[in-house]
Amino acid sequence: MEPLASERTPAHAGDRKARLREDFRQLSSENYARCTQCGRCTAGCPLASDMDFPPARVLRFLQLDQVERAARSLAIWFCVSCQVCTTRCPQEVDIARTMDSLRELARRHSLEHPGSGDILSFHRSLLRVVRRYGRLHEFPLVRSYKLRTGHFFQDLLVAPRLFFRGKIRLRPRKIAGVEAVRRAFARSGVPL
Amino acid sequence: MSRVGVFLCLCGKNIGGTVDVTALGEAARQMLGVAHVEDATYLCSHPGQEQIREAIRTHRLTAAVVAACSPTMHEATFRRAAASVGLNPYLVEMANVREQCSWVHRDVHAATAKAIDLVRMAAARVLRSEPLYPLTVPVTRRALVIGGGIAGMQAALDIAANDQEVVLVERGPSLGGRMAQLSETFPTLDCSQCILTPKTVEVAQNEKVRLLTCAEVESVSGYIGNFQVTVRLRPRYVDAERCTGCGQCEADCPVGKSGMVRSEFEAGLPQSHRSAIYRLFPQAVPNTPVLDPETCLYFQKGTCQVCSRVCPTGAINYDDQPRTETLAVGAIVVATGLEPVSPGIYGEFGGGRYPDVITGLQFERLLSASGPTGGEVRRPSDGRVPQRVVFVQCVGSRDPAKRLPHCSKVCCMATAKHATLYRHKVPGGEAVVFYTDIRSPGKGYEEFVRRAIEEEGALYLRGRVSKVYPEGDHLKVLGADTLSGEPMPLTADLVVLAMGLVASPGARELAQRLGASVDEQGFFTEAHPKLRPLESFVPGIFLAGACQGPKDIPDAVAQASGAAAKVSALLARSEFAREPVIARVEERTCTGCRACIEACPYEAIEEVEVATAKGSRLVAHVTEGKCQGCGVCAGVCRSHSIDLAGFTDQEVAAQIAGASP
Amino acid sequence: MTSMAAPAERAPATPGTAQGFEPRLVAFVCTWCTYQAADLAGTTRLPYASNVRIVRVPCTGRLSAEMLLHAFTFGADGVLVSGCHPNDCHYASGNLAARRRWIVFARLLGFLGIPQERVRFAWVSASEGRKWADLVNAVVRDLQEVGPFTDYHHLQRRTAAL
Amino acid sequence: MRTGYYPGCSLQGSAAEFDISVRAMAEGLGDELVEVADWSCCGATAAHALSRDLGLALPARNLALARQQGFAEVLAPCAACSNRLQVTASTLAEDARTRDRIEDIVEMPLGQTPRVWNLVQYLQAHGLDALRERVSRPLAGLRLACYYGCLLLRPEKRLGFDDPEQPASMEAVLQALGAEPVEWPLRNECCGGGFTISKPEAVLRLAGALLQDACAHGAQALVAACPMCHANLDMRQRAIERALRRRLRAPVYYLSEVVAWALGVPASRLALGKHLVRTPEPDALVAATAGGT
Repeated sequence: MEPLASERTPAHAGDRKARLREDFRQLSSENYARCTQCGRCTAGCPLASDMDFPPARVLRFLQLDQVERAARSLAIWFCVSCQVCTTRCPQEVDIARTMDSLRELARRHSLEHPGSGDILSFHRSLLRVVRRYGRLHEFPLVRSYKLRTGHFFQDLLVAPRLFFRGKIRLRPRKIAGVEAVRRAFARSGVPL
Repeated sequence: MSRVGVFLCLCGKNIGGTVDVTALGEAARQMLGVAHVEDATYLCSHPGQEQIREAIRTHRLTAAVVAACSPTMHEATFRRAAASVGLNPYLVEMANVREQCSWVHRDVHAATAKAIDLVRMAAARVLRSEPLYPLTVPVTRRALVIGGGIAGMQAALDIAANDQEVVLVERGPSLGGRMAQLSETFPTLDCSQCILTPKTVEVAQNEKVRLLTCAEVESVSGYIGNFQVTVRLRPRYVDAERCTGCGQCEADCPVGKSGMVRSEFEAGLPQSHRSAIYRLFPQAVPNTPVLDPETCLYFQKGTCQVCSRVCPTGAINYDDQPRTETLAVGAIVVATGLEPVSPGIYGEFGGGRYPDVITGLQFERLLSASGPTGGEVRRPSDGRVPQRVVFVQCVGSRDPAKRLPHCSKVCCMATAKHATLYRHKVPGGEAVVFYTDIRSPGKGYEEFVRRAIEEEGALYLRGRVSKVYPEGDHLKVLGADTLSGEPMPLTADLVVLAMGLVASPGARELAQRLGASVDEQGFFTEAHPKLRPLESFVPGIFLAGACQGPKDIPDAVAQASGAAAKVSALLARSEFAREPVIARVEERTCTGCRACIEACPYEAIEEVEVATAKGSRLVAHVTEGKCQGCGVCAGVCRSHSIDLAGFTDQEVAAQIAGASP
Repeated sequence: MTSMAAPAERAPATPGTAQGFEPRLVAFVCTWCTYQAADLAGTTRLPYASNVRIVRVPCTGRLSAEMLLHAFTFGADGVLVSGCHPNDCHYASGNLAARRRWIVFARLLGFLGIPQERVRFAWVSASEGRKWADLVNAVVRDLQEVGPFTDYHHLQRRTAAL
Repeated sequence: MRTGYYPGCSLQGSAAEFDISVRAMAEGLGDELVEVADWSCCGATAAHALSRDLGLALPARNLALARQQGFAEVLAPCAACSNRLQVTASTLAEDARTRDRIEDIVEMPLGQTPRVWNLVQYLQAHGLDALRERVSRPLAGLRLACYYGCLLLRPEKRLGFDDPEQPASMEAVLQALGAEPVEWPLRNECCGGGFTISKPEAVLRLAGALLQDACAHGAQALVAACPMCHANLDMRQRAIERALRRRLRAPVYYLSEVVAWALGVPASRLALGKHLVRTPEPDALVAATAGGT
């Protein structure tokens, strides 16, 4: 059980929790006290039924200052960024952005929920391809994704149809400014 | 030689906690003309006031500065205290070191420094002040009540009960307001019409009450005790004297037969329609129908005239013209009520787009025995009896994103009532309520809600709804149950939106005409949120019912009676004393340039002839009764010949000078 | 939060001290709208810059050019005039009368060598406590940019008795 | 009129037909699309999901490039791209501290950014009346379901494009083409977006519901403006049919395809054949249903 904000001990170097909180505050400037737990985000979320905690519950964790619990949830990975929650939140809390912030936090402190595997691998594969070529190419993307996840037989039926319709290029080209793109990746400090 | 006393209030910790009162006292002692300084924990308390009286006596003070809260709070208190020991109340000046210092500044040094300046400003000002004596003005012993809903009617009847004349102005064609549209009332479930109609009749029959319907306040001038109100009366096109209320015109009107026009009284339910000449409801008071030229075939197409042909008494008058009437009244009660937010601002619910998504008010009409379905709950789309009704609360309430942050107060109870009545009428039906929090303070209210849940079997789910949309001939409701933490998508036959409540249309404009102020939702601002909830900022203008904020019937009635009592107290006297803050002319220097006359918003200044060595000349002259003390005249006078008592050039100048150490 | 952005709540330093200059702001407000708004800011405990000194008048229409000049001669670095919103004037049209006068008055200011950015006109209604707090903070911040105003201090003696 | 063109990665690959039809459409409108030289990926859904800064930096680089190359307006037909570019532009505009940080990351000035258009905004800029006049093959009698999905509409505050709850801008375009847009409530709901590959079961559920709702409201085909949506509705449609045990065979046009076709662009230049669900020329569709299949 994490302490409430009021009970929190002052942060010192060794205090992992405090570092986590600090990092999160840096990533998200939302005021979670605004959330009334009305559940409208949960009600409209297309993926809520697949999540371990509904969006409103994730916000509740943040209100209770249980940042780590929120970052360890599967919910943040199943968020597809459709923005319905943010659009309909009566209290104007940017829930979708919060999910982004929590994912980034989870990555930094390697708190990713084990169930995030496929989705995270896909994001990472995609970004790795972009870092390599400057643009996204589906062939290397799918190849790298399959290698990461071992889903070798997924879409075996679709793939050839895509190919014969000229939707998959086998020989991706790099853009001229690829180096600049790579530096941007480096500076953004996103672990891939 | 003036001797100013400075009194410092700590207001418990409210001031003492942030302002270093000792340092403040030290500084005050050094100030020009200050003869005595003392402090107290609560100056406004009895001992506190006694302390002031005592000091004025023993130190022979000629003026006083009270450093405490806002003058709006206690200026009157301290001035009374001073007056009681013979010090002219207008020689008491307040320094607002609480609202405008200790409560808004956290740094002790900054707050103290500011407090010192504020006291110095007040002391400098009061040195230039002179004694003033209250003026008395005559009172017109007649009241105006704006709005013929339950609050307006109650206020009118209570004032009349004190043998005082009342003019009741209603915008619509008849009395009753929102309450007339309700089916039953919580928590007792007695029929709204049944308890309302006797009151409407009472109003109509009371000879102290003059009822003006189809009437709106066009302009207001004057001041407390002496308002001139111009009322605009829309043509009714039916002669009330001749009309017997037989209803023949209404019955034969082709527009009514065509069913083209939906009835506003039925909250625009598709099943409802009205004639072009109509009464809001059968028991309407007055019972004279009104003709609506917007929908009347004769006015639109020049043909028809059926109503005038069938009228047995020839009461129909197509040439009826709008009139205006000016009333002299001593006091005004605003009782303009509220209206539900339009469902249109929530596209995700499709209210007004999908026929079976209706508002709470529409559901009231479906439940009402006098409603379009005769009290049977049938859905607008296909007339089927809904087997599951989903009630959605907080639509247009507690929603900062839609600039509607306030709680509408009555929806929780109204929804519990709707669920209960639905279960009574459709025993097999399911009532599901999505709520944010159940707010049921009030006598028997919580018990009523519990009954709805425990005995009537309404299923209450704590969560707001994200979206409502048609699926087949049902509706899909995307809700959530935050207590189990699960999304809760439901299928429903009928969805009822508990729309939030805002001030009735035109409230803002009316407030402007009255010189009163309203908040973001258009609700009238009371003179003090706690201590003067029945009064507007404008002396002589009182507030009754939901025009001041969402209210249920008992609250509206209670506030109406309260406002009425205040009006009666005011009208009880033929004269009343008012603040002597008015403009004064120095005739010797007045050049008669007329600048003040042009500037005065109240036409309170006129030219008069004064004798001079060589004949006579024209100078400005102030009519005390009309002057409201705004001081615009003093602002424009180039020769400083007209000044405002209580806010003289000298006083203000001194106060400004006092701001610098 | 507003208070964060607010200028340091230190006692107004003597104008002219380059570092952490705390301007003196004299605010002329009408008793019906802006004074009530300032009270509301208080009752809702909205912190704001302590540099402001309020002079209450029944209506901004009451003010004359002299009063504003007077404020400058007595050490104000800036002047704020705030009344009811147009059409909400407690005295029907006093605030508009004032507004009209300021148009003329603005030119006079220039003529007297008072930079216009030192005088600010605003409309704050009784329900706008937050707006009042933000307004004061904004004006004080602007004045800190503009710096102290000393040109008129020598007039102090002469105009002392107006 | 010379407009900057940001095709985005999908249009170079799996959504090639989108690219083809957009170019054909612009030509039909007498507009010149000039590809932003050396554009890079906007990071789509992945970048902002893992890194706030990268999620802004990747679009920012392209905004800066477009600016350098003197484009005042840039068309990004892919809803995901236009969304990320617009969100980034507005974020940089209102938050100076973030802008400075991102400038350091992309090594380019971001003070001024070009106006980014999604496909519908681009057509609106041309004027729907102008469009109506150029129509040579009206889509008369064609009942189409416009699918907005998420990225065209949300976040509303940053995109400020259309009413996110009851959008109507695509319908207006189709009406200009003479078609009969059907009103269907799920047109602004999510299809599963970027989960096409990483969480297919969710896509089947969500996209399945959409296809059924559209058909239930009498649509003969859907119209989309997003390659991700198209992938979920078209590429995944067979899987959806299997999951639902129901035959849908609902063609999913790109908005640009129907516009181009109505403007008279020959079908041979539209690559409708690249869709996985057999997608006839619009008039054939009308004939087919008129024939009562």
